[in-house]
Order: sequence, then structure tokens, then C-alpha cells
Amino acid sequence: MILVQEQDFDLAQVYQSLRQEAGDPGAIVTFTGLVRELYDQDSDTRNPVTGLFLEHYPGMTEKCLEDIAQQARNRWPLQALCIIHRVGDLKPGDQIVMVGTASAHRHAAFDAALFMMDYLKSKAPFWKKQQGKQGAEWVASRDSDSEAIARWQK
Amino acid sequence: MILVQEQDFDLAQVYQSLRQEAGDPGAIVTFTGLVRELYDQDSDTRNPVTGLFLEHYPGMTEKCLEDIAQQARNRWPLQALCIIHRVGDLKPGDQIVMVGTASAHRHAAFDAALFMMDYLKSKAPFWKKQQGKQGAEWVASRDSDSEAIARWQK
Amino acid sequence: MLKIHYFASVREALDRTEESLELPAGVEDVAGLVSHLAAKNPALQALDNSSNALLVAVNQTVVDRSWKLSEDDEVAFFPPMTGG
Amino acid sequence: MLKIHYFASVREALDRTEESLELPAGVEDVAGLVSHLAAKNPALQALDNSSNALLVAVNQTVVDRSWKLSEDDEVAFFPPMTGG
Repeated sequence: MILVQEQDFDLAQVYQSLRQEAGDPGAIVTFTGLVRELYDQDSDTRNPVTGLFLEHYPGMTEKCLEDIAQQARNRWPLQALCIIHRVGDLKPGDQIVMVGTASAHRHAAFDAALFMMDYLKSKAPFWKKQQGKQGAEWVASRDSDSEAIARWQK
Repeated sequence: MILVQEQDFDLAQVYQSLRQEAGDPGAIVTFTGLVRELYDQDSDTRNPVTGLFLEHYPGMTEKCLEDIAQQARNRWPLQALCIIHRVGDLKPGDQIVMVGTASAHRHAAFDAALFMMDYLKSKAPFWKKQQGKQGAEWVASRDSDSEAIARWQK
Repeated sequence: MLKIHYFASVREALDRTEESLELPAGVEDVAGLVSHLAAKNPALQALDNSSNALLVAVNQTVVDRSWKLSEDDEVAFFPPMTGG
Repeated sequence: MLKIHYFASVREALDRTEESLELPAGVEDVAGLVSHLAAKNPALQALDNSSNALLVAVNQTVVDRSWKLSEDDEVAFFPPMTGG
């Protein structure tokens, strides 16, 4: 299940879908990303985040997420997976993104979920614009995110 | 939150607790372990699992889980964590165990959750006895679980 | 016709969401297209001069500057992704 | 008094859940206690002879055979853990 949507998602519902779709899972991992009020760039607390706008590239986004999911399926024996990414206007504390994996074994479920998040962060066409009390600015990409991908390419 | 209990647990409820306790989380990871009908030792499908009995060492179990949680807190900047492990009689498809972590960053949340599961598997005093159509037997420990721990000790 | 899209900070810097144009004469690859567009638009030139500030996708796949263009390609310009 | 617990396959092999005894004369460490108990119980001896089949915890912490025992210790015997 791959979804790009404005509305919020329900972790419990996604978990139950994974559990059913997987058949005989031994391990289910979920990752949820949330909007932080104190983002690193503002960690001196002078400019807490009051809102976040998520822009994306319709069409390419879905294609990209499908590709990331397929890479995960090729690398690990997954029984089910999901990726949900929200777009549009969000506020601190909101859920932004989730990935979920089901497998017979825990390491496959963990690795595949982290792999999908690492790729999604740097390869899927989403862009965050942060609204703070001192104005709005596009979030800069991080070297640590490129480095996270490099680890999977060894 | 560390619980050893006979009754089932509700992932959604635990997730909301982590989300609230964390304050300003950027990442929440949950792992759920479930009873498989086709366990590896029986993967030729001759002897599917019909039930599982989880024995533990009351007192030492709680002490051990607290210790694992504390090690995770010492290694990663966690905002909240939970470990729930069921004991007693379970059946295929049942939830056995869950760990959850909340952190500002995804790698801390992922690593801490996997760390706790790896340690829990080999260091906490739980023992599984599988009931199959051809009788009951204690589940053998796996070398791969000891190897998983060795990775964290490098 | 090339269909060109601009996203996020690139869209704002150029104050433009999309445009269509014939593949210009002499333009064979992405580098050529960037030069052609930058000649009319200093903001794009500035972005292209910054290290890693301007990514290009052709037909919804990120490509490098040597990628050969065809008529009817969908081209998009955007900054590094920051989703998740 | 030593309080001794047996768990899982060890409990079943010995057909015993727990017992209490005075720290026997001459027994100083876990190895000594295992020998003392095994002399009365061949099933325990067999488990102790198998590689890695018998773990020992003293006061709820896994220890090796050289661990020194004290009066009133809580000792537990069990197989490798298989939780999670």
C-alpha cells in the first residue's frame, strides 16, 4: 500500500492491514515521522516551528515510492509493506510519514523499514517549507541523509 | 513503560502513550513480534504450531528488561520507550512482544528498538514451548540471536 | 514540446511553476537546456552555479547534465529533496 | 538457606520447580554447587555436560561457574533464553 495524501493516517489501521496481508508474520515494524516544533536548524529555540508545508511532484512521487518499495522487496523477504506520506499544510506534532514492514524475521523487517525511510528522505520528490515565528524558509537537505543512503550501497 | 503480562496489548494505545510522553518526537518506531504458525524448525509444514507456552522467571524478567531499557537510554537520545512481553498460553497469530521508541531522529529510534529486541531475545529469561500436531517441544536457542548481540558489542 | 516544471525553492526563485517550449535548436542534453534557460533567467543561472542546488528530472527520473533530451520530454527542476 | 529455582526444559528434566538447602560444606562457587546437586541427580549432570545447555543465575543475574556463593543466595538453573 503506497499513499500520498493530505489527510492524516491511522497507525492502528495500517498495522492491522499489514498483519492481515502478511499471512503468517513473525515481525512487524512501523516507523512514523512527526513534525517537530524544535527542528535542528532552530534548536536554540528562538524560532520554533509553527507550521510546515509539504510540496511534492505528483506522478514522480508515486513512481519514486513504488521504486523504493520494489527495491526493499528485492533485498528482503517481506510479506507486506506500506508507505504513506502526507503533503500540504501540517503543524507541530502532526504525523508526516509512515512506513511499515512485515516479515518472518525481525532483522528483515527492521532493515527494510529503515532502508525505505533513508531512500524516501533523499530520493522522493518532497520538499518541506517551515513556518516559524520569524518567517518561512525551505528546509535544507542534510549531508547525514546522503550518508545514510551510502551505507546501503556498500 | 515495561510490562510483563498475560493479556494482549494494543499497539495504537502504546503508540499514543509514546507520542505523548516524548513531548516533541520526530520519529517513533514500533516492533511487534507475533506467533508464527510455521516456525523455522517446522518449515517443512509437517508440524505447524498450534500453540505456544511462554514461561519466564518472575522478578529476574523485570530486572532484565529494565536493564536493557537503561542500556538503550544510555546509548541513544530517547524521549520515550516501552517494552511489553506476554507470558502464558498463546496461539498462532497472537502478539507476543512489542518494543517502541521515540526520538528526535529516526536512526536513534530504529537502532534502539532493534537493540532492545536483540538483547531481549537472548538475555531476558523467557522460554518458549511450542505445541504442534506432533507434540510439544522447547524451542531451541539460535546462534543467529547470539550473533545479533555480538554486533552491538563491537 | 518540452513540458517544464519547477518545484519548491526553485519555483519561488524563478517565480514560475511550469512552461512549455520547443526543444531549442542546438540543445541536445540537459546541460544545453539549462544554459538556454539560464540565458533568459539569471536566477536559474545562480542556482545552477551553486553546488548541488539544482536537480533535474527528465520524465520523472533524476538525471545528470549529460542526459540526452527528446521532443515531448517532461523536464523538472528542483532543489535536493527533504521529505520524510 | 540457598533458594534454588529450575525453569523450562531444566525444570522438566529434573521434574522439580524449586528447593531450599543450606550451602553445603565445601561448596564455595557455582561449579561446586552444580557438582553437589548433580551427584544426587544424573539429569542435572547430563545437562551440565552438554555444551551451553545449562545456564545459572545468582540473585537474578546470569553468572559463570566460578561465581562465589553466599548463604541466602537465590540460584536459578535454566536453558538458553528464547523469548521475543
